Amino acid sequence: MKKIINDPSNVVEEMVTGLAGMYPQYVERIPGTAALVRSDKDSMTGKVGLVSGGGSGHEPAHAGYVGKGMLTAAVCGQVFTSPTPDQIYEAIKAADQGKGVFLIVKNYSGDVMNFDMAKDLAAMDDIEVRSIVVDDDIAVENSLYTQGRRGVAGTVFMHKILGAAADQGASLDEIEELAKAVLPHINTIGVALSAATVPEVGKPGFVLADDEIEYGVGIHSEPGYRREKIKPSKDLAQELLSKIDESLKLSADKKYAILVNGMGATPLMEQYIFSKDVLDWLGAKGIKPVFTKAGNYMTSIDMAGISLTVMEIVDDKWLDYLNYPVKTIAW
Amino acid sequence: MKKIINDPSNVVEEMVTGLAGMYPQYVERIPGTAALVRSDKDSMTGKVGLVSGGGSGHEPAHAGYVGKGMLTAAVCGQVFTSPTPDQIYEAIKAADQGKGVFLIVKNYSGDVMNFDMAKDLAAMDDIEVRSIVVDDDIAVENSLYTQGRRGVAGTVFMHKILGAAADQGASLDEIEELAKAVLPHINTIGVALSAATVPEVGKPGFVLADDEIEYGVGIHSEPGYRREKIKPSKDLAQELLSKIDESLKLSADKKYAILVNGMGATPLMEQYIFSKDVLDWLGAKGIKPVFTKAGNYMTSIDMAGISLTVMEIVDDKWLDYLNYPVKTIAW
Amino acid sequence: MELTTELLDKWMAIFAEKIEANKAYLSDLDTPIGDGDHGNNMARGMSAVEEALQTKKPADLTSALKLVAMSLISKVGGASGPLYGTAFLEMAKLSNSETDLARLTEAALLGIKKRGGAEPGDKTMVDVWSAVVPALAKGNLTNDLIQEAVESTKPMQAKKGRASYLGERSIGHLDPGSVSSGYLFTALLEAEA
Amino acid sequence: MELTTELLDKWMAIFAEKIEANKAYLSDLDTPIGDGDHGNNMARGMSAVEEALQTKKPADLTSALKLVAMSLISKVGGASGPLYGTAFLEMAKLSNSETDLARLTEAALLGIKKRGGAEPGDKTMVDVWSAVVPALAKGNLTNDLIQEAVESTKPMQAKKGRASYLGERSIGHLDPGSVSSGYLFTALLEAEA
Ligand SMILES: Nc1ncnc2c1ncn2[C@@H]1O[C@H](COP(=O)(O)OP(=O)(O)O)[C@@H](O)[C@H]1O
Ligand SMILES: Nc1ncnc2c1ncn2[C@@H]1O[C@H](COP(=O)(O)OP(=O)(O)O)[C@@H](O)[C@H]1O
Ligand SMILES: [Mg+2]
Ligand SMILES: [Mg+2]
Ligand SMILES: [Mg+2]
Ligand SMILES: [Mg+2]
Repeated sequence: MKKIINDPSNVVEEMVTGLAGMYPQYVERIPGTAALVRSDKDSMTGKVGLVSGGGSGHEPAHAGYVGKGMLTAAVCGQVFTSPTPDQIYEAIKAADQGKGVFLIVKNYSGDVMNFDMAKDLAAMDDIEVRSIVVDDDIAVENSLYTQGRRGVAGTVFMHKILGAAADQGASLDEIEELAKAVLPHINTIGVALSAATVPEVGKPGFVLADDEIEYGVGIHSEPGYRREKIKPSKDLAQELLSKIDESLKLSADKKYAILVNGMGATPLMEQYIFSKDVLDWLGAKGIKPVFTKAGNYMTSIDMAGISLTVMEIVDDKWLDYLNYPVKTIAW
Repeated sequence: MKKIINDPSNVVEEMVTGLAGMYPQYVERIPGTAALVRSDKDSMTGKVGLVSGGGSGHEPAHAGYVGKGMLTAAVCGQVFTSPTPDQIYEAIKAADQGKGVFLIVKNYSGDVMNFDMAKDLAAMDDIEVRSIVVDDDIAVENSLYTQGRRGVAGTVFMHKILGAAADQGASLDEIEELAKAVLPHINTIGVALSAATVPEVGKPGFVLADDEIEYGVGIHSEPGYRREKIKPSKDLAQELLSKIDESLKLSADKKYAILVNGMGATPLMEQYIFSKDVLDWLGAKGIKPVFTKAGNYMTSIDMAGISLTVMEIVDDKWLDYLNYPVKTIAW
Repeated sequence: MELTTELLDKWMAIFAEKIEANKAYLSDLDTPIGDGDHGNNMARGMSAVEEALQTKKPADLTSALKLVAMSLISKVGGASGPLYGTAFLEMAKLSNSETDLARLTEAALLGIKKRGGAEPGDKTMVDVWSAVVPALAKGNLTNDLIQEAVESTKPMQAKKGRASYLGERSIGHLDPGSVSSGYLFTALLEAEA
Repeated sequence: MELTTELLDKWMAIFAEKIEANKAYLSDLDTPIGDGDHGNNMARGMSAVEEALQTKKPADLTSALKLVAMSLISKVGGASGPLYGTAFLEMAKLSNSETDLARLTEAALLGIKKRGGAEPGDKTMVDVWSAVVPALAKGNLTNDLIQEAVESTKPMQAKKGRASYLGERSIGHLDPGSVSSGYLFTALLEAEA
């Protein structure tokens, strides 16, 4: 493991300090926690608070999305480990402006339970808290008999849309309704060229041969659904899009937003080439997405790979929310 | 080589198509070229045009900085190869609004000569063109007897400052004067954990052992000044900062802007940890930078490593320029 | 059998020892079907529990249970933190009116099931807890029974937690949370002895 | 000796052949002291030159030289593109009034020096050009002289171009641009023969 770090067991603490030190105009650390809240307190007044977070290692998620028009606070757990309820609870308190707080949680048992417990703690303070559990990763079969789909890069669209609505004064009820409406229309699926190395573990979560890739890998290097020889970008796009097509039934009559997401070690050059292949595939179906974005938005430390998120824009308001201006580090 | 590409000899063409396809609100391709110009033509009216570019592989540079408040156009050469004068010339013509065009060139013999030739071509059209050659990489000894220092990540500060000035209506003379004033105050130096792999070459420019790093490597994997065992982030920060200190004579009485730049495969987690160490080192000297930023701004394809840019803010106006709002993909 | 602060202290001390001694083993179990951190998570939590009990010296059983719960909740993270935390929090809540271990662990198990939504057979710590709790009530809890419950998770296919992503590939591995829960109850037997 | 469109056509055809045949070798030379692309750069450029000459069939020497220049300028990129391009552009400019090869290459060399700022001894193509040009004037250009000039770059320390970043480590390697310039002039000798 070759990393620019000091102590593998202290990476989150140092990272949060560095982040807060570099971007004081956007975020400030909540004392005694690894949670960050907006510096621009005026932008919070009278608004529903939006809190997200999860294990660290997904930078710029989630702290990079804290700021006017997007998240109110973000909680950084240990690497690939859910933050604890006390930390989430502090973020909820910091985000609350008397209008209630909405939690955006990715669907991992740890995250779901820790955020739930934080909700219980906040309830004792009479802070009204609601939440959505994002499960956009269609690589995992959705089933009542498993943990269900994982929450991955599509979560960032949720942050953006709810953030814009909250900034425009939506109530907690409205935010919850919006979140529920949007959720089933976000689909993500990814492919890995290499796995992430958690600093404390010191070696990658799995090893792929020099010419191998794995489809459907999660953002913690969870195993995917198929391993095979590396293919041209076009074929990768085709594979991921056809999975999404099965699920969303892509159609030229509908509007879509696209997020091409780098996993941490994948250069923008590759992301843009892959983007072209995605746009070409969609174009051949007569689809011209109304919103597009490519970059590192929900990473997996130093994993090489890419994920593709497609969201159907059922209501034009959602597009306005995606385009609504924000002041964040990373959107 | 494991990359998400199709044809190694066609990466630039496909990348430019993908980029323009994903970000039509910011950039549009100049027909027949691999150059991109602002989509927002209104923002160009009556202003000096700013054109930059160079070999591809440094994404988001340079096209990611095209937009209101920053560059007017950017030219994408082949990977790590200067663009040709005809392409630069087209970008100059697209950028020209009758107020002249200013070129921001990184100090590589190829870039300098090709941009110079483009200047000659533009002169025949009576377009007034001036330029600055950025040479911020202090890893290379500055000398009259060599090509001199290379242009690296500090170039992005030049884009930002001149872009803000141009947007505020500065004349070509004023831009040139500003560029010359700023240049000597930008210092950059980097460290590599691994070299970049040019798709057409198929193997990394050099190979470092699993526990080796190299100081002073350029953004095309040019050799650096010392190879040694990997050190804690703190020590890397100390090494790079002391080199910059020798050159800039850092002092608590002065104001500084800081850019921590990831080389392409280095996760933000590491960049933020390194940032903390940089801020700590400066803090111990009584220096609190007035502008700070960390992320992938001037990359070297899939190189792992980091560079540190320190710019002395001699005139408070420069800080205003750095903070001036822009509409770009990547600033 | 009745839970007292003395018994709880002893219980937690022995549990902490077992976790510390088997930290690497627990993380290894979590590697093929999880993310390889269960041992570290539990060790971090139990050393916090021990420190809290020793420095704060809670006056009564309820505060002691609450302290254990809060230490686990704030230090373990992941899935096991809120589950173990909930278990002790439920015991704390009930301990005002009830100190019988069978009743307390019943409440704990209910809490775990509610928090995580797992049922017996889902290859989680619930498999161990739901074998142990009735045995405690009947007064016939033995090491063998605990061991059997732990081993029973091996052939199961996971339906909850990280291991459920693996589908059939989760079969043939012990569930790490069941193994740590096994330690919890053997520690109880040793503390009682 | 006089440059005619016929001679230029022949010269360029032979030069293009040599470049194509030695593409990998030129890139290999560019690897230890450069970025390993000189062969590819030149091959891309010369195949564009050949295509342009064959499809556009320029009517006079000046247009032919200009076409060669513009093809190199727009296809080679890097450092060698503008240098070779400038060389032919300078010849084109002068060719209105002058067709003597010695005078034309003199102008080309001046252009190269002005464009790149290199002097003899800097380990660049200027070393070959500045040995060849006076020999052309004196009418005593030979393959040996060209070869000697190319070889002379080996012990030099680079002062210009990418190789100059290496400082002393550039010593002991042939300069790739000098080798390709060597091909240019041996191609000229063959075309004249
Ligand atoms: N929904 C659930 N209900 C009950 N137990 C669960 C559930 N999810 C996970 N577990 C238990 O937690 C254990 C894993 O804990 P740990 O590795 O510490 O957390 P994480 O999976 O977040 O890394 C599993 O072995 C299982 O026994
Ligand atoms: N300033 C200069 N003046 C003259 N020749 C130069 C100069 N810089 C580079 N060269 C020549 O160009 C050659 C390298 O060309 P090439 O590899 O195609 O370009 P790049 O260095 O941009 O990759 C060198 O071997 C040298 O002969
Ligand atoms: Mg975990
Ligand atoms: Mg080159
Ligand atoms: Mg685990
Ligand atoms: Mg070269």
